[in-house]
This record gives sequence, structure tokens and C-alpha cells, in this order.
Amino acid sequence: MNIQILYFGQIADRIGLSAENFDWTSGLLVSTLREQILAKYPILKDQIFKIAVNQKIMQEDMPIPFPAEIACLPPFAGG
Amino acid sequence: MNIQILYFGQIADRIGLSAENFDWTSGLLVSTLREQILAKYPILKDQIFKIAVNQKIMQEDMPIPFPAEIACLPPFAGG
Amino acid sequence: MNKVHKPKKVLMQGPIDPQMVATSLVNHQSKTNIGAHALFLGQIRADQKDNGVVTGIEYSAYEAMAEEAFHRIREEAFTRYDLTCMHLYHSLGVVPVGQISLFVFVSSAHRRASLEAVDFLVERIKQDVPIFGKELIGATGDYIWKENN
Amino acid sequence: MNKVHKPKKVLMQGPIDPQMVATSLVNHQSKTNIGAHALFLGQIRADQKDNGVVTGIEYSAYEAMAEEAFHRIREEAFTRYDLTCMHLYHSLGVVPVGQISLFVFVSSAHRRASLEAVDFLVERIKQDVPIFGKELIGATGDYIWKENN
Repeated sequence: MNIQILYFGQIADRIGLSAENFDWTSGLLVSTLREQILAKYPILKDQIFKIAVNQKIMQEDMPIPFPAEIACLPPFAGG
Repeated sequence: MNIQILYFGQIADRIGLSAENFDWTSGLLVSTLREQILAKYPILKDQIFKIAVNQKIMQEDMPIPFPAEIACLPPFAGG
Repeated sequence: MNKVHKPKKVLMQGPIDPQMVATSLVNHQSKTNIGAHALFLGQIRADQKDNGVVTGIEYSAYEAMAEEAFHRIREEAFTRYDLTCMHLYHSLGVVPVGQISLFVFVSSAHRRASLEAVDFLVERIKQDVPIFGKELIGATGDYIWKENN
Repeated sequence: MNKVHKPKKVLMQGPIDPQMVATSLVNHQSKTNIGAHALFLGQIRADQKDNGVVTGIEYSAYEAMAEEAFHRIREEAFTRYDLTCMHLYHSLGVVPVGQISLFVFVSSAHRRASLEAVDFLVERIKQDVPIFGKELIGATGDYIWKENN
């Protein structure tokens, strides 16, 4: 099953992509998803980012529900 | 010799006067001047006020120089 | 920060026009070292008193001493905080309910300086400046002398 | 203070017009329980970078989450401080140097509530809202991604 991942700011800029699908399996953790993203995009290895699940910043050890809207968020710059 | 005393706000309002002359003698203290003002205007007996000499708030035990611009200042209400 | 700032007249007759706020901002858009503006405006409240509702405040001041006090407060703020600009305006005369009687405008490169300075300025203006205010009550000419706490 | 406040859209395209500030003030002059307005405005600085001078910031956001974050911050401020009104605006897209990208407007009966609330709001907006900014450098298309500290 697929979940959509949204990329923002310098992350979208670096990988040249603002959204794509990833494979979801039951019990998928935020940390595992992060590893998959870093494996696919080595250019992000020094990039600090938070992962939001359904618009909430998630701890790394939390499982990702299905369906979910995932977002990779680089440091904020509002204000 | 005469010094001018300025009255402001509710003090001027209560005594019906915004300026008048008082007698100055060498060594006149702020506290003595305050007593003279209160003796002349008993209506001020519960009135809180500061005395400014040449636009500076003065301690009660300070002598008043000559010449000097004296002001009786009720509580401030700016802002 | 040792530059001496030219004394500016703070007291002005009547209410402060909200349009002055927009004009002040526009005037600072060419200063491209500014990153933050912090503003405070005092507005007259229709407070309920024993004998009626406040309809306005009539301000008076020991003007020479008040301007000097504003000047000292202003210099102290420039010494304490890393500020680019500062503008202060306070009304004299009658300011009706809903109208503005105090306008504090501070600009700085970074947000903390202007936020802290505006707080400092408002407190010191209330405390140190010989301005007096009559709260006008109802339509009958009643009034109460206001005192800052 | 348990009243629920209708979510309002905070994000808007392009710079914030200083005229909006005057209009906001005028719109609050009929609220005669207001005694204090505290405002904060963020303006784009022409910072010197290694490869040139900043000419503007291009903002983007995870818009749905950003609006939700603004809404939560707003509700928290209403809970913490005794406020009458609160209005927040943040730019998206390009905001040139000298122009305004953030406008925080807080009104209260007494000064402390609005002064403290505006400080709280500015810090929380910087920290909690997924807004991203590209500092545009010179005229050559260079840029640096901005990060709040």
C-alpha cells in the first residue's frame, strides 16, 4: 500500500521533488521511513528535518498509521 | 524674594490656581515648602504629590536654590 | 550606541491618528537594516464608574519636564537595547473613548531588542512622565482624576 | 476565556501592506473595552552574505499544517492572557527587502496582557509554524535557505 510523502523547502529543493509515494507496511516506524528516505536520497544525509504525520510532528519510535499524510520538514523560517 | 510655584492636574483643580508666588529664604527645604503649601490649602491634606525643583523630583530634605521653578505634581496618568 | 539623539517633541494636541502608524511604517521601509518593529498604542476605554461611563480623557502636562522625561527615557532605551529607531507620541487635550493617546514605535535589526524596549518604554512613560488625566464621565461635565498604578 | 475562536486564514500572498495596520487600528476603535494594542511587524533585512546582499525572502509553507499551527498558538494565547482581539498575518511568496512579512496584532483592556502576548506569539510563530524561506541574493538567482535560531 502506498502513502504519499510531501517534501518542503530545501528538502524539495535538494531532491528536486515535492511529493512522491512510498511503500507502507503495518508497523512502519517514523525512524524506518527516515532511513528509507535517506537511503534513497544520500544528498539529505546532513539535512536536519522533522517528519510530520497527519500534520503532527512525530517521535521517531512511533508507528505510521494508514492512511497518512507524511511531510518532511526542514528547519522553520517563519516570522 | 519670590519663587513661582506651578500647580498641575487635580492640585490646580482643587485650589483653583495654576501658579502663584511663594516667599523664598535661604535654606528653605522642600519639606518646609510642602508644609507651607498644606497650611495655605488644607484641602490638599490627603493629596499625594511630588515637588519638582527645576524639573527634577526632589527629596524632602533638600534645600531649594534661588531662582528655581517649583512644581507640585499629583500622581501621573500618562500612557 | 553613544550617538546623541536629537530631542523630538512627543506631546501633541488631540488623539493620535491611526494613519500616523502606517506612515511611520512606510517611512522605515527604506531602512534595510531593520528586521523588527514593535509598537504599543494606548486607547481610551469606556470604563464604568460609579457616576457613569467614561467618554474620554483630558490630558494635561508639565510640558517642559514631560518632554525632558521622554528624552531621558528615550536615551536610556537606546543605551539598554540595540535599536535602530524610536518614536514616541503622547496626546494632550481631550481624547475621546476609542481614540489613541499613546504611540510607542521601536525598530531594531532583531526581534528581542524591539520587543523588550517597547515594554521598558511603556512602563517608564507611565511612571516617570508628569502627565495628568481627567476621565470625563457621561455628558454632564463630571470627571475623575486618573492615577497610574 | 473558553469561547472558541473561529479559525482565520493567516497566510497571504506577497508583502503585508502597512495600510493594513492603520485599517486594523481603525477597525478596533469601536471596541471601547480595549485599552492597549501591542503590535509586532517583521521586515526583510538587506543582510550581507558571502555571495552578496539579500534582496528579499521567498516564503513557502506546508500550508494546511501552518494554518493549524497558527490556530493552536492563537488559542493558547487567548487562554494564557486576558485578550480582547488577536490578528495574525504571514506572507507567502516573495517579500522584497524593506517590506513586511509578519504582522501580529493583539488588543487587551490593560497593557501587560497585550505586551506579554505579542512576545509569546512572535516566539511561538518562529518555532512552531512550518514556514520555509529562501533568502534571495543579488540579482543572479542565488539564494540561501533561512533557518530560525
